[in-house]
Parts: sequence; C-alpha cells; structure tokens
Amino acid sequence: MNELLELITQIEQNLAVSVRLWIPEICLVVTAIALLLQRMVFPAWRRGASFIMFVGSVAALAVLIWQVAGQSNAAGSVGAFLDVLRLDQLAAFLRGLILLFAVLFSVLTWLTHWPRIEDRGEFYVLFLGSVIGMCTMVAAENLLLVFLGMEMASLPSYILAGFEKRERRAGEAAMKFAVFGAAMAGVMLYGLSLLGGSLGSLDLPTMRANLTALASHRDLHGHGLSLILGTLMVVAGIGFKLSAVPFHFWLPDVFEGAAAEVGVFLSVISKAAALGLLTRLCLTLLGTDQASAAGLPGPLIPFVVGTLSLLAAVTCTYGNLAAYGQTNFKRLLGYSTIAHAGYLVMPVAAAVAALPVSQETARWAVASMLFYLVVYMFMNIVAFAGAAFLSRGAPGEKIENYSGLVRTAPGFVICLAITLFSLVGLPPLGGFAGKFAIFASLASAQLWALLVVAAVNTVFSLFYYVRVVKVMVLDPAAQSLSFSLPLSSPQGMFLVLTTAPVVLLGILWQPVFDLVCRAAGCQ
Amino acid sequence: MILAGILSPITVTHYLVVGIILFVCGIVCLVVKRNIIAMLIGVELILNGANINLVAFSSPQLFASGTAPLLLDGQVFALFVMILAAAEAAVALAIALQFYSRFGTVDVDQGGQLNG
Amino acid sequence: MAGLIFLSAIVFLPALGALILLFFPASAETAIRRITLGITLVVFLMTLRLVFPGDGPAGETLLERSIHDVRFVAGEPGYQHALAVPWIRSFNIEYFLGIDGISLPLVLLTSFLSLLAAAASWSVTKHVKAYSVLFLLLETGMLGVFLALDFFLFYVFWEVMLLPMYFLIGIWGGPRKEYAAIKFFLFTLVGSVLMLIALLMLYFASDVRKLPEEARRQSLLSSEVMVKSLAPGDKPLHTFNLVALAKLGQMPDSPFNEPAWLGKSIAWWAFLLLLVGFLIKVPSVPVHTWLPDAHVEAPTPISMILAGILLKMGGYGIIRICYPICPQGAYELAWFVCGLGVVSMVYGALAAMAQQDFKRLVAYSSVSHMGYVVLGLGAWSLVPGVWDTQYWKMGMNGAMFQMIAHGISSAGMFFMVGVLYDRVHHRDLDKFGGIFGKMPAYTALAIVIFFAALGLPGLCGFIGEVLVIFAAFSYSRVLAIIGASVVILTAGYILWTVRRVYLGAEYRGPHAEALTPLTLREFTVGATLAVAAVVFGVFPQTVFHYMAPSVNRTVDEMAQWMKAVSVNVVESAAEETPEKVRHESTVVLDNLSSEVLEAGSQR
Amino acid sequence: MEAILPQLLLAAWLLPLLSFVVILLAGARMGEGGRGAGYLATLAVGVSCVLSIIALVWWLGHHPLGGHGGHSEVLTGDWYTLAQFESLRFSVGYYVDSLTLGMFVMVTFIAFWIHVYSFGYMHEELHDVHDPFVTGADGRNLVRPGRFHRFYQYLSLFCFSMLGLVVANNLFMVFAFWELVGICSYFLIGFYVERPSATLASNKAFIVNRVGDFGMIIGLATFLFACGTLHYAMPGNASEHHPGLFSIVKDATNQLQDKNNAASSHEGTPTNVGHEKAGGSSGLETANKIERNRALTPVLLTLAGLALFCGCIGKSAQFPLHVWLPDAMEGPTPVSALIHAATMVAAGVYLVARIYPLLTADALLVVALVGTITLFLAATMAVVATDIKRVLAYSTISQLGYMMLGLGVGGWVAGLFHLFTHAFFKALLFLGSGSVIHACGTNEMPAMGGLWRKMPWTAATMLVGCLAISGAGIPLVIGLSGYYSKDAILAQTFLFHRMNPLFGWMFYVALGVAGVTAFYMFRLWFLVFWGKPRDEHVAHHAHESPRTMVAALVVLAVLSVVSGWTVPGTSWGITSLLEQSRVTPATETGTLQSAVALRIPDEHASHEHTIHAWVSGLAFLAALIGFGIAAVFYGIRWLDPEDVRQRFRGVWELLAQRWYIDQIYDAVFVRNALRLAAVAAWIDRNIIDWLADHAALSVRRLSQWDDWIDRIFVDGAVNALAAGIYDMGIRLRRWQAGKIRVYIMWIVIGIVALFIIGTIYLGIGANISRG
Repeated sequence: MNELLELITQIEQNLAVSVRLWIPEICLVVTAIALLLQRMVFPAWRRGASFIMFVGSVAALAVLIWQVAGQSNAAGSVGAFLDVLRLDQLAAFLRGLILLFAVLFSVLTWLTHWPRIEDRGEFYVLFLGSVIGMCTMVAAENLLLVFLGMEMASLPSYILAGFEKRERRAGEAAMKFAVFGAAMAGVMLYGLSLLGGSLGSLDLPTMRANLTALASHRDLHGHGLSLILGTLMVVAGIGFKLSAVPFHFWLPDVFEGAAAEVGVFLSVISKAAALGLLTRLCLTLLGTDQASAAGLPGPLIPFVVGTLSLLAAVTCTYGNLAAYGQTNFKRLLGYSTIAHAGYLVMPVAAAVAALPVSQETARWAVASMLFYLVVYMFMNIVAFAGAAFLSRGAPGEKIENYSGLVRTAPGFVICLAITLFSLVGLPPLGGFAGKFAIFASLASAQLWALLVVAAVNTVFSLFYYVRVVKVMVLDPAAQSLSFSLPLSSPQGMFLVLTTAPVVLLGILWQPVFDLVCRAAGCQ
Repeated sequence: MILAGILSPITVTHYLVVGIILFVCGIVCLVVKRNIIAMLIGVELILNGANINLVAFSSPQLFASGTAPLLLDGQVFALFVMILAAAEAAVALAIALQFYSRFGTVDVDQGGQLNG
Repeated sequence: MAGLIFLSAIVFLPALGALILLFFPASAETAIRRITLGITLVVFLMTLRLVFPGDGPAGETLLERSIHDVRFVAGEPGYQHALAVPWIRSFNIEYFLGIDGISLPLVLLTSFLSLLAAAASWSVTKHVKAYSVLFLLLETGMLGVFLALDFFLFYVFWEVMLLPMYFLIGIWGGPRKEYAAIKFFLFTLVGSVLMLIALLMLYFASDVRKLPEEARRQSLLSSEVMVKSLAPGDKPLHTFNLVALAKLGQMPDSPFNEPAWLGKSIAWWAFLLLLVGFLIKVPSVPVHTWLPDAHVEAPTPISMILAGILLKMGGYGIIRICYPICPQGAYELAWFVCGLGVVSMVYGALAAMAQQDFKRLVAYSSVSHMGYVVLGLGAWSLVPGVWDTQYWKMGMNGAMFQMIAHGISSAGMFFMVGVLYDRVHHRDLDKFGGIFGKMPAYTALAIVIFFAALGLPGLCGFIGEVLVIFAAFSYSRVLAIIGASVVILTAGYILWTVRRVYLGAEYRGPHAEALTPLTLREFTVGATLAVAAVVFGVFPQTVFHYMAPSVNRTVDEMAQWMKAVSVNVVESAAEETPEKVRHESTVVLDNLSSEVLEAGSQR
Repeated sequence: MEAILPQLLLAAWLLPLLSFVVILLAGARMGEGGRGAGYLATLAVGVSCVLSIIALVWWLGHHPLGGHGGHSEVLTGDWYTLAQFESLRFSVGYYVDSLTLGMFVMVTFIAFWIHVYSFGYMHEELHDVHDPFVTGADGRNLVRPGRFHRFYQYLSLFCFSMLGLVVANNLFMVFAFWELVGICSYFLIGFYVERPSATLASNKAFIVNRVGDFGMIIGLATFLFACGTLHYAMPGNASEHHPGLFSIVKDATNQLQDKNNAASSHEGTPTNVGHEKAGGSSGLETANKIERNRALTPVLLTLAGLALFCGCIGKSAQFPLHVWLPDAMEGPTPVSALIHAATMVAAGVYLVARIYPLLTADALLVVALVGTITLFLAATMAVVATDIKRVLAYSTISQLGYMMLGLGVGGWVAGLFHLFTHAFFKALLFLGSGSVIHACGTNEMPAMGGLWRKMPWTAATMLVGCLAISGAGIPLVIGLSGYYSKDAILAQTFLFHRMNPLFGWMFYVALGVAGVTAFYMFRLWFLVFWGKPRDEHVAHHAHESPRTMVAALVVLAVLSVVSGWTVPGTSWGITSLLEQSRVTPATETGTLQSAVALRIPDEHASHEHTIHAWVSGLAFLAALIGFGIAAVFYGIRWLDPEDVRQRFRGVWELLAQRWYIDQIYDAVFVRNALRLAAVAAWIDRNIIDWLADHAALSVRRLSQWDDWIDRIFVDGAVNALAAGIYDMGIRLRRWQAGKIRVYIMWIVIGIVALFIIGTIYLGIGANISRG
C-alpha cells in the first residue's frame, strides 16, 4: 500500500515536473484551440488567425528559451511523463528549432497571403498539431511515443500537402503522400514491434541494457533476424520522413504539387524531427558510454554505420543528380532537400561509427548535424520563401520563366543567389560552415569514403544551383517578366532577415556552434 | 514434420507467423490493388499484423519463461495503434474523397499530372 | 597588433569599398569607376607602405616591433606581423594573418595588378556598379589568400574569389562566357574539394601537444591555444595553424607519417590531394583546359587578374602548404611534380603555337610559363649525403620569381590583346598585321611585354626561367633538357605572333579605321607594366632581397627534415658517400691518365 | 690604380646604352627626321672607341707585349650581383685581358665607322620612305614615315650588348648578352618591318639562334651543376672558397697531369698557364672541389663544352645552323656589315676562344669538324649566288668556318687573328656592296657591271677587300691582312694533319676552299665593276656614294691592308696582342674511349719556318688558281659561265638550292613542330576538353537515373512481376505502371534485400566473432 502510495506520489511529482517542462507544447495546444475558437467567436477578425498563431508560437518559443536559460547546465536531462520522454538538451534544442521555425513560418504565411484568410485557421491548427508531434518525436524515449509522435507529425502533413484545394496536382500529391505515408507507418510499426519484442521492452534504455545482455549470451543469432528486420523497418520509416532514397519517391511530387509554404515545412522541421529521432534511437540503443558501446555484439555497429552510410551516400548522390534535369523550381528544391537529407544523415553515421572509439567524437558529430540543421533551416526558408513569392508573382514555376530576374528584382535575386551558393557550400556562407562541420565529423570518425562521396556531391550540386542563378542573373530578361520585390517591402525584409543568418553563420558561427555543442552534450 | 508443427504447443512464434502473414498480405494488397480504398485496407492489414506481434509479445502464457517481453506496454501500444489507424483512415479517406471529387476516380494510377 | 590591423585593413578595404559602392546609384558610372580605382590605389599604397625602408629602434623583436610599426623587415626569414586571434574555438580556427618574404611580393603584385586592372576596366561599360563590386570582392579574396596563415582561413579566402570570378566571367565575358564560367567554377571547385579533404585529414592528424614547446612558441599560436596546449590532458589538440602544421609535418616522428591508405602515409595522400587542388589553379596539364576558355571569354581586366594573380595562388599554395606540411609526400612525388611541370611547359608551348585566337595563344603561353613554376618548385634536388641545398634554393627562388615575372608579363600580354580587341573587336591572328605602323607606341610596349614572356635577358621572364632550368638540371638532366628546349618553342610562337600581329605592311582585318593610338590611360597601364618588366629583369635583387630569405628558410627546414628522417637510413651512406665519390672520380681520372699515356707514347 | 680600367670599360660599355635609352624616349624629336639620334649614337660609340683605345693603351703600358703566351694578367671582378643563392652567384662583371681589350677596340672602331657610313646609307629614312618592295592592297607602293632614329637606336643597343658579351666575366652574363645581341639582330634584320621577307628572316634568325641557345643553356646548367659557378675566374680565389670555372677544370686536369708524371717519367706538356693569380690550391682543397664537383668527368666536360659550342654554332652560323645568315641579308647593309659580318657572328668564335680552357681535345675536334664542313658548304654556295650580299654572307659563313677550324686544331691565336682581320675586310666588303646597292637600287649582280667608272672609290676599296679575303700577298715577304691570318690557320691545320693523319683531309679542304674563296670574290668583283654595263637603267642611275660612306670605306680598306702587319721594328701587332692572353684547352689529347688517338698540336710549333713557307706557298697557289678561273670566266670572258652552268646543271641546282638544307629543315623540323602543335591543340580541344565536358555530361546523364530507373526498373520489373502474378492466376485487369504501388514494392524489395545482406553479414560476423 505504502509502495503504491509512494509510486503515486512519485508519479505526481514527475507529472508536475513534466507538465511544467511541456509548457511550450501546451502553449501550442492553447494556440490551436484559440485558433479554432477565433473562427467561431471573431469571424470578422481577418488577420486574427495569423496573429494568434504568431503570438502563440512566439510564446511557446519564449517559454522554452526561458526554461532552458533558467536550467543549470548539469541538470539538462529529465525523463518526463514516467520516462517516456527524455527532455534533455538535445530535445530542448530541437524543440527550440522547431518552434523558431513555427514563428518564422507564421510570418512567412502572413507575408505570402497563403492560404486564404478563411482557411488559415485550419491550416495553422493542422500545422500546430504536426509541430507538437515533432516535438514529441525529438524527445521520445519509448517506442510507443516514437510511433505516436511520428503519426502526430505525419497525419496533418498529409492534409497540408493537399491544402491547395484548387490545385489539381496538390490533391494527387496529397493522396500519394497519405497512402505511402500510411504504408510506411505500418512498416515502421511492424519494425518497432519486432524490436520491442526481441529486446523485451519499449523503453529505450531498458532495451539497451537487454541488448548488452543478449550480446553476452552470444545467442544473438536467434534474435538477430528479427533485430535486423526490425532495425531496417524502423530505418525505412524514419527514412520516409527524411525522404531518404529509396523512400523518397513521394517528395518531389509533393513539393511540386503542394504550396511552397508546405514545402518548407516538410523540408525543414519534418527532417529535423526525424533526425532527432534517428539520433536518439542510435545513440540510446547503441551506447551511452564508451565501455558499454564496446560491449555490443561485434558487427552491430559496423552494420548500422554501413546502413546509414549507404543510405546517406545514395540519398545524397541521387538527390543531387536527379536535380539536374528539373525544370520546376519547387521540384528542384525538392531534390535539393533529398540531397541535404543525405548530408544530414552522414554525421549520424559518423556518430555511430565513433561510439566505440570516443563518446566525445560522437557528440561532436551530433553537434555538427545540429549545426547544419540550423543553417539548413535558414537556407531553405529563404529558398522556399523565394519560391513562394515567385509562384505568386511570376508567370509559372519553370526555372526558365525567371530568366533575367536580376533586372527587375535585384535585391531578391541577390538574397536567393546567396542562399543557393550557400546550399552548394561555398564560403564564407553558412552552408559552408555547416558542411565543413559535417565533413569534419566524417573525418574525425575516419569515414573517408563517405567524406569523398560528400565532397564529390558538393561538386555535383554546383551545377543545378548555379543554373538557377545563371538563369536569373546571366540570361537575358524574359519579356513577360514583371516580378519585382524591393527589399524594403515586408517580404523583402523577411528575406533579408532570413538571409542574414545564412551569411552570418558562415562568418561568426562560434556562438551557434557553442549552442549545438551544449545540445549534443560535448564540452 | 508439418504434423509436428501443428501438434506442438502454441508459442509466440505461431502468433508471429500470423502477424507476418498479415503484414505480407497488406503489402501485397498495397502493391497489387489500384483502388485507394483497397490500398488503405492493405495498410490496415499491415498495422494489424504489427498489432498481433505486440499483443503476442505481451502475453506471458506464450513464453516458456512465464513472463513476456512487453507485458502491459504492448497491449497499450496496440490500443494506441488502433486509434491511430482510425485517425489515419479518416485522413486518408478524406483525401481520397477529395481526389475522387477532382478526378472522378479513386484509381491511384489515374493521377498522372505528376511524374517522377 | 598594429601589424594585424594593418594587414586586415589591406585585406578588407576592398570589401568595404564594395559595400559602400552598393549604396551608389547604378547610373553614377564615372564616380563608381573612380572610387574603384581609388580604393585599389589606396590598397596598393598600403601594401607599398609595408616595404618602406627604414629600421625600427634596435633591440626589438619582430613581435614588439609589429605593435607600432607596420613595415616589413627585409632579410628576415620568418613571418612578420603574424598574430593569431581565435575565430572559431570549436575547431581551433584562428583569424591568423601574417606576411613573410614569400607572400610579400605576391601581395604587392596583387595590389599592383588590381590597380592596373581597375584602370583597364574603363573598357567595361555594362553594369559598371555590379562589376566594380565584384571586382573589389575579388581583390579581398586574393589578398586574403596570400596573407592567411590559418589553413581554414586560407581555404575560405580561396573560395571567396570563386564567386566574383564566376560572375565576372559569366556576365562580362565573350560569346561563350557561360561555358567558360561554369568550367572555371567546376575545375576550381573540384580542386578546392580535394583541398578540403586534405585539410581535414591534416587537421585530425595534427596535435599541437606533440610539438616541443619551443616549436609551439615559434608557431605563433594564439595565446588561447597555447594555454590549452599547456594544460594537462591527453586529448589531441588539433590545429589549422599553417606554421604549426608545418612544424608538425617536419618532425621526424610526424603524426602525418602514419600510414593511411594503400600503404601510403597521411602526408603522402594529403600532399597529392593538395597538389592536385593547387595544380588545377596553376594550371598544369592535364587540368588546364579551363584556363584557355576562361581567359578567352573573360573581359580584359579580368584576364589580367586571372593570369597575373589567380594562377599564382596555385604556386603559392604549393610552396606555402604542400611542401612544408607534407615533406614526405613532396619528396616521394617530386618526380611527379617535375614531370607535370615539364609536360605543361612543352604542351602549353605547342598548343600555343597552333592557336588562331590571339587571347587563346596568350592563355596557352600561361600554361607553358607556369610549367616553369611547377618544375622549379618540384625539383627536390637534395641528395642525401651531400646536403647541398643551393641548387634547390635557386630553383625555388627561380620559381617564385617566375611567378612574379609571369604576373607582370601575362597581365601585360592580356592587356595588350585587350587594347586591340577594344578597337577592332576580333582576335583572329591572321587578320592583324601592320599595327606597328598605326600604333607605334603601343607596339613598342607590346613588344617589350611579349619579349619579357619570351624570356629575353634584361626583362623579367629571363631570370626565373633560367634559374628553374639550372636547378632542374641538378634534379633530373632529362627533364631539364626537355624543359630547356621549350625556349625554342617559346621563341617560335611569340615571334610568329609578333610578326603576324604587329609587323607587316598593312592591317588585314576589319575596322581598320578604329586603330587609333593609345589613350593616356591605356598608355599608363601598358608603360607601367613594361617598366616593371624591365626593372625586375635588370634588378631581380629587388625581389630576391625580400623573397629569398623566406624561401631559403623553407628549403632549409625541409632539408633539415630530410636529414632527420634519413639519419637512420642514410647515416652510413652519408659518411660513405664522399669517400665513394672520391674513389669513383679517382677511377675516372685514372682512366683519363692512362689514355694520355697512350697518346704520349704514340707520339 | 687597377680600378681605373674596369671603370673605363664600364663607361665605354654603358655609353651606347645611354644613347639607346635617350633615343628610345626622345628619338623622334631629335632634330629633323630624328637626325640628332644619329649624331648621338655616333658620338656615344665614338667616345666608347676612344675610351677603349685608352684602356688598351693603358693595359699595354702595364703589360707590355712580347714574349710568348702564359702568365698573362687577367683583371676580373663583379660590378653588380643579380642574384645569389648561397655560393651560386649570378652577376654582371668584367674579365679583362688583352683579348677583351682588342675586341673592345675592334668592335667600337668598326661600329663607329659604320655609324658614320649609315648617315649616308640611311639618309632616305630621314623623311617619308617610298618602299619599292612592298605593295599595298591598292597596288601602290607603301609610303611610310622614316625611321632614322630607330635604326640608330637599335645600333646603340647592339653596341651595348656586344660589348657586354665581350666584357663578361661569367657564362651567365655571356648568355644574357648573347640573347640581347640576338634580339638586336632580330630588330635590325626586320628593320623593314613592312617587308614580309624581312620579318620572316628576322624570325628565322632568332629562332635558329635559339636552337643553339638551347644547347648553351644545357651547357651552362652542366657547368653550374658540376662546378657550382659560372664565373671564368674569381678574383683572389685563394681566400675565396669558390674558385672559377677555369681553375676548377684546370685542377681536375692538373691532377691528371700529376698522376701522369708520377706514373712515368714521360715529359708532361708544359701547360702551366695560370689564368688566375696564384692558384695555390692545396691537395685537400682539390679533393674538396672534386668531391663537390663529383660530376665533372672528362665525358661530361666534353659534352658540356659541346653544349656551349651549340650556342656558338647558332650565333656564328656554323653548319648545321648556318641557314639564318643568308636570309639575314634582308636587313640594311650597314647592319649586315656590323652585325652579320664583323662582330656578332664572330661572337661565337670569341666565345669558343674564351671557353677554350674548358674544352677538351675531343670537343675541339668537333669544333674543327664543324668549321671544316661549314667553310666548304658555304663556299660552294657562294660560287653560284647572284645576290651580291648573299655572296658576301656565304663568304662570311665560310670565313667563320675557317676561324672555327683554326681554334679547333689548336690555333687559338690564329683563329682569333682571322677574326680581327676578317672583321675589317668583311666590313669593308659589305660597306662596299652597300655602296653599290645604294647606287644601283638592286642586289642582283647580273644587272650590274662596269661600275668601276662610275664608282672608282668603291671599286678600288672593294678590290682591296677581295684581295685581303683571298689572302693576297707575296709569300714570305708581305701581304694583306688576310694573307697572314689565313696562313696561320692553314699552317696550324697542316700541323694537325701531321699529328692526326686521320683528319688530314681537313687541311686539304681548307686549302681548296681558299682557292674557291678567291674565285667567288673575284667573280663578284668582275661581275659588278668589270666589263660593260649590262643594265642601262641601273648603270644610268649609278653614282659614287656620299662622302661619309666613302670615308668609312677608305678607313676600312687601309685597315684591311695593314691589320696583319706588325709595327715596324717591333713584333707588336694583333698576333702579339693575342699571344699575350693565349690559353690552352682543358686537355690536349683525346680522352674519350675512341679508336682515334687525338692530339691537339701546340700552336708555336706551326710557326716553324718550313711549315709556314710550305703552307703559304700552297695557299698562294690555290688563291691564284681561284683568281685565274674567275678571270677566265668573268674578267676576260674566255669561257662563258652559262655553258658551264648548263653542263653541270645538277650540281649548280644543288648549290643554288643551298644543298637543300633549308628545305630539309622545313620538312623535318618546322612542319613537324607545327604538326605537333596542331596535335597538341587538337588533343586539348578534342580529348582533354572532351573528357572534362563529358565528365560533366556523364554526371548529367547519371542524373537521368530518375527517368531511367522509372522506365527500366520500376515499370519493367513491376510489369514482369505483374505478369508473373498474372500467370499465377490472380486475375487482374491490364497492368499499368502505378507509381505508388511500385514505390511501395520497391521499398519492400529494398528492405528484403537489405535484410538478406544484413543477415548474411551479421551471420558471418557472428560466426567470426564466435570463431
């Protein structure tokens, strides 16, 4: 009786702490409710949805920052809600990133006037639901929450993909996305069930302990098949969210069909969440400290490294190559997203590879991944915002429609060009700093082959990014082009404000790198 | 041999076999059917295959050791999966409806505006 | 500190100028041109300030001096005004600028040619503002490359030039500008990607802690890294500091000597990767084909910059990074480097001979002339046991001098081609002739410049070429002989060109009426280059005075490395060799004398 | 005290440079048509000449003539260092001995008179020139502004360069000025830039010279590598650690000599000619030197010497690089006289003489052979040439061949003596021919004839020149300058013939060509001045040249007569001047492993009276026969040369086509070089570029994977699978490519594939870890 009481007290205390730490997400929930109410209560307040969304996301972000800032560095890690969520620095950072994106996203949609005012409330609610799911994903420490988070993040995004109702392609994209996503969710779930079953728990740390026990019994072979099948299915599920090859087929279609705003959402935080999940799964399951990582069954780590490396290499190469032939700017950005997913998986592979050797190196690799995520977020926001502005202002989405754009919208083109060159990875832009960090992590984990692949891909990627710049800058102006976007307009200022970090992160990246280091737990 | 298989006491492996059969059925359904409703049914089959796994892993009777790997967790998981499956089906059907209203069909191959 | 600030000012002043220009209305073309010229002039004067004569108070160390005096002390082999400030602590990246005898002439060349190119930019009439902005950004990149002493910083500057160059060729270029621009971009990017891999290899293999404390102090590490390195701990402390990397690379038990792949060491691989990266820039056969296209399509001032400065970065990289950091790779691959150099020399000259396009011809001559640089840098002529470094020093100095000389002569040649092109709008060699009669002053200047490229004594091309050939001879006689034969080919294509373009009775191409005498601005640019060609040809000591101590230091360091690593292997041989040699020569002389005896007896 | 000499020479050397710079900058503004430029240049070189003479006199005052060679004083030092790397020093300096001073005086003197002569010859250039050789597109002859000042500008630069070459104290400096005289020659041959033939000839001259220079660079590199220096000698080498080239080579051979002496009691040849003050190198030092210069073997020494000689072959137009000199006659005639007869082409001979101590006997043999071949070939070409300047050009080549032969057979003084005398009489001949051309407006001898009436001074001085070059004189009594110098060479060759019977033919060739020389020279003289005018137009125009030109002719004619003589009552003369600085070759006997026992004879031995009398008699006879034939054909016209030509058509054609050497070079070298160039350009465009482009393109192709995978794998494989399922009896409607389904299937296949791979991998891994 006493024990039960103690347990209940414990649970109560834990709940109290957990809820307090979960306030940012609760803020989002409140915002969502407010958005729904606003439609009923103040239907005349045309800008209400955007306003509420902005205030809500800013509040969530502010709370999160306040919480993190208030924390002492050591007490970074809390197992919330009876340890189903691990609210550590990594989770906090990724949640911060996601919330920051939410803020910028609300501004962006405000500026692009999309979707229509009457649909905007729903749009934001769906978006917020997805964001909450992503926040769950990055913190999940229990297979149930992993799946829950994935589904929460995915379901609204299917609808968002088809949100442009008048656009025929959007409907088709949404359907493909939904069916494919549901199938992949099923596959992943099956994998999760196998993993959970063979490792005897849904709780990741427990699974980790059991894995070591299994290894010491040396009868892994019996469980080996289900372990491998489970791992692969889980990787497939996460790969789907990451749009890694060969689970990428949906992405270009969706990016082409859906609005650019949805594209940026899918390409940035969806990836961030999936990467956070992948990192956590890998690092938790394969070792939290050097000694235990070394105790894992021999070929397991090489196997995971090999799988992830292969996935990353193929994804990156495929994305870059397939982007060549594209004529649609949004589709091109879709392939660019695939390629970058490859780059982003690389440091995770490096982290796993470094686990048996040096915990510190592994953390550095994670930090480099996080750093690239930050840069990547800003780059993609600029690129997709550019696409969004263009798709509203310029005739058509074909790249050749933008020829000579620099004559009518020089500032806009400069911002876009900076971003595209940053996506190539040229110094002194943020993309280079990020890529450099990733390359460094590969080098430190001695993954030379992967490093060469990544480097070669940098060269590959040059062509198609530069082609866009070339069309906009070098080619003669198209007759019909009347697009202009002065930097002093709100849209222009948004672009400048989001391009500025792309440049600054290439020059002064120490502060942000300190941040990601802290998130990844390295000294 | 087959007889021996049938006559042996039911273990977790039998359940897993059922689960994997469901899973494979679901995949085949997804691959073979062109009707979106049928495909969604395939998804349901996959999810249920996983559910069987989860439930089987949480049943102590099936294990010689007398304890199951997942216990209650697995069952809770299965419940969640059911709910999510419902949600997913709702979303997917809504989209399918939209698709139908636009293309006049629910044959996924009829959508051809986008190509890889 | 004053030194660092001054160097930073030199580097970033053009970028600042570009920023200011951004706020000018695009229609104010004349003002923008003048401001661009003014900025390049100020930068040039600032670099000249470095070599103002005069000594500081006696008894000061260089570091102390650098606090209040920005002048460069000639004859001092080490780095000056070198100060490292932490930049990105996570990777121990430092903002580390410094100057020594190797970089000083190149910095001066850069600011000098930038000034002239800015003056030559009046012929650019399209989008003047954008042109000027990109031009100034380019100058910042170039100066940065020559002044950076942190590998990462070096790499950043190296890449920074890429974009402006891409646009400068791509927007203001000739008919095939897009192809040329992307080709340039692609080749260079491949090179820099290779460099990036090597950079990471070296970084992660490096460990400041392995350096003896004395060497650490000499490496001019920033105080922060120094403190870190002194703190207890066994984690390796990686570094991008080029000086420290060189010191690490030259340790007998260098961490770079560990085997990496295919039985070769890290140093070997890093050297190869870096070398290919730099050779693309030099450019050396067979990775040179971007150059003719880029040169032909680029506008005249950009061709001047491209040939005069950008190509030098390759050579600079080889001497500043490849050799000091990876002496092992350099030693083992010397034959490869020299071979490529010679092949470039011959091949470039031959290809130049077959060109119809004036600018293409000049471009190929650059390939040929930069081959001398590669050969001179590559000729590792040190023989264990003899340790005679003088030929090696001669070769290195010759190669460095050749870089300066080629900077002047090739920029001049491109300018000369540009002057003609501006008037008649074609470059077909068969459609010139008789320019001598129409533009005598221009022809005189052009002939001086072309003869400087031909390697005529008294002009700047001669010294470098001859020294390189002499030095190569002590490395490989075959290569030296093949290399020397290039003087014939060079004479062939240059004289043939001069004859077809400048001599003859009359002009055979279109727009004959446009062949007006030089404007004052054109004359000033051309005459400055011609005078520079003469001055450097007659007084090479002006360059060697600053350059030689640092180059010699580089050579000495590598010789020391070689002594240290071969001490086990060659020690016995080293003592033996003179004996042996004496013995051999005695044998030969014996043979000689016996023949004399025979001859005598016959008489 | 000694310091004044270098300063005198420095002034003499730099004055023409000063003149060059001034004319370069202000030439066009110096008086009407740039006449002032001519005065300035002439003044500069005149003062140079005076300074040189003062220097020579000063030198002779301190180093009186007389006695036989050896122990000559050399004054050497550096003016300026270009670059130095440890002990490798490249500098500009002076190496003064009697040869240097003699050359200084000779060069400046002839140059001065040619400057004077050019006032007359080039006066057309003072105003607009009407060039009859250039026709514009409109069919009219070109009219261009005059370039009087440019001419003098180039001449000044040439004088400076030539003097630099003479005064140089190291091979690097020699090479630099070697190239500079080459470029002056280039400018002056191509002075009439509008004439395609002139510019072609100037290109040819420079490029052919560069072929020789290529060898020279190799020679320089070899010596620098083997000896660590390119200086002939270092001042005060006892204290300095680095001795000069001469002493290094001498040390090596001396050591050999010591061994020789020690090995047997054979009498060593007394060759202790100290080229430097106080050798004083101890045994240890010698050992050190040899250690450092380990590569300095006799074979290498020979090869290096020959490599240097390549440069001389080019500059002195020796076979096989003689082809440029006849074409070089495109330049104005004073230029031909100064550069392509008297001075620059003799620089090759001068250099061979300078580096004599570095040349082994074997190398000298090659020098002699080259000289012999050249003198023969060129003389045969001269026999059939009709262009007056070309005859003289071939004659120059031939005479340079004599000089080389002389040097090659050990006649150091003889070869140089001929250099001096030849400079005077060949300059005279060229200036005379210039006078003729000036008068006639054509170069073709068949169009001339009977000019002696119109141009008595020219005819007379030309006759002196012809006599001098033919070696006219009364045997053993007196003769013109050519008589002495040519006899000296022939005598030395004869001696060589005696010692090395295998190479005796060289003497007979040389002797025979002496006759041929007389023949073609008098053929020239007869064709031009004798008989009746063959072209009325030409004859009508002809007139005696202006006074400036005639003055130069007379002065040179006088010198052509007397320069071989000694000052009455003494033995002072050019020979004794040269004798003072005479040197011996590095080895006097052959060192290569050859069947031929080679021995270079001592020069003094050829002064023996019997040899001398015998040889000069023969030479006189040969010349007489040559003169006789010329007289028979062209003077008194007993025989018609046309008949002979018809009869020996093949030979005539061979000679007129210059033995087809130009054609062969064109076919073998020029065309192949151009072909190679085309190949290189082709490779660049079609292979390397192709590779680069296609690397990019193939990446682009790869990028079409997307489509490709869709088409082949996705559609194809799924269709195949579907067909399979169809066969299994599952009823389906017609299968179409369904994208989503296909994707899913591929994912499943992917997972299964990975699963299988993973299983195998893990299984094997587990096995291994177990095992």
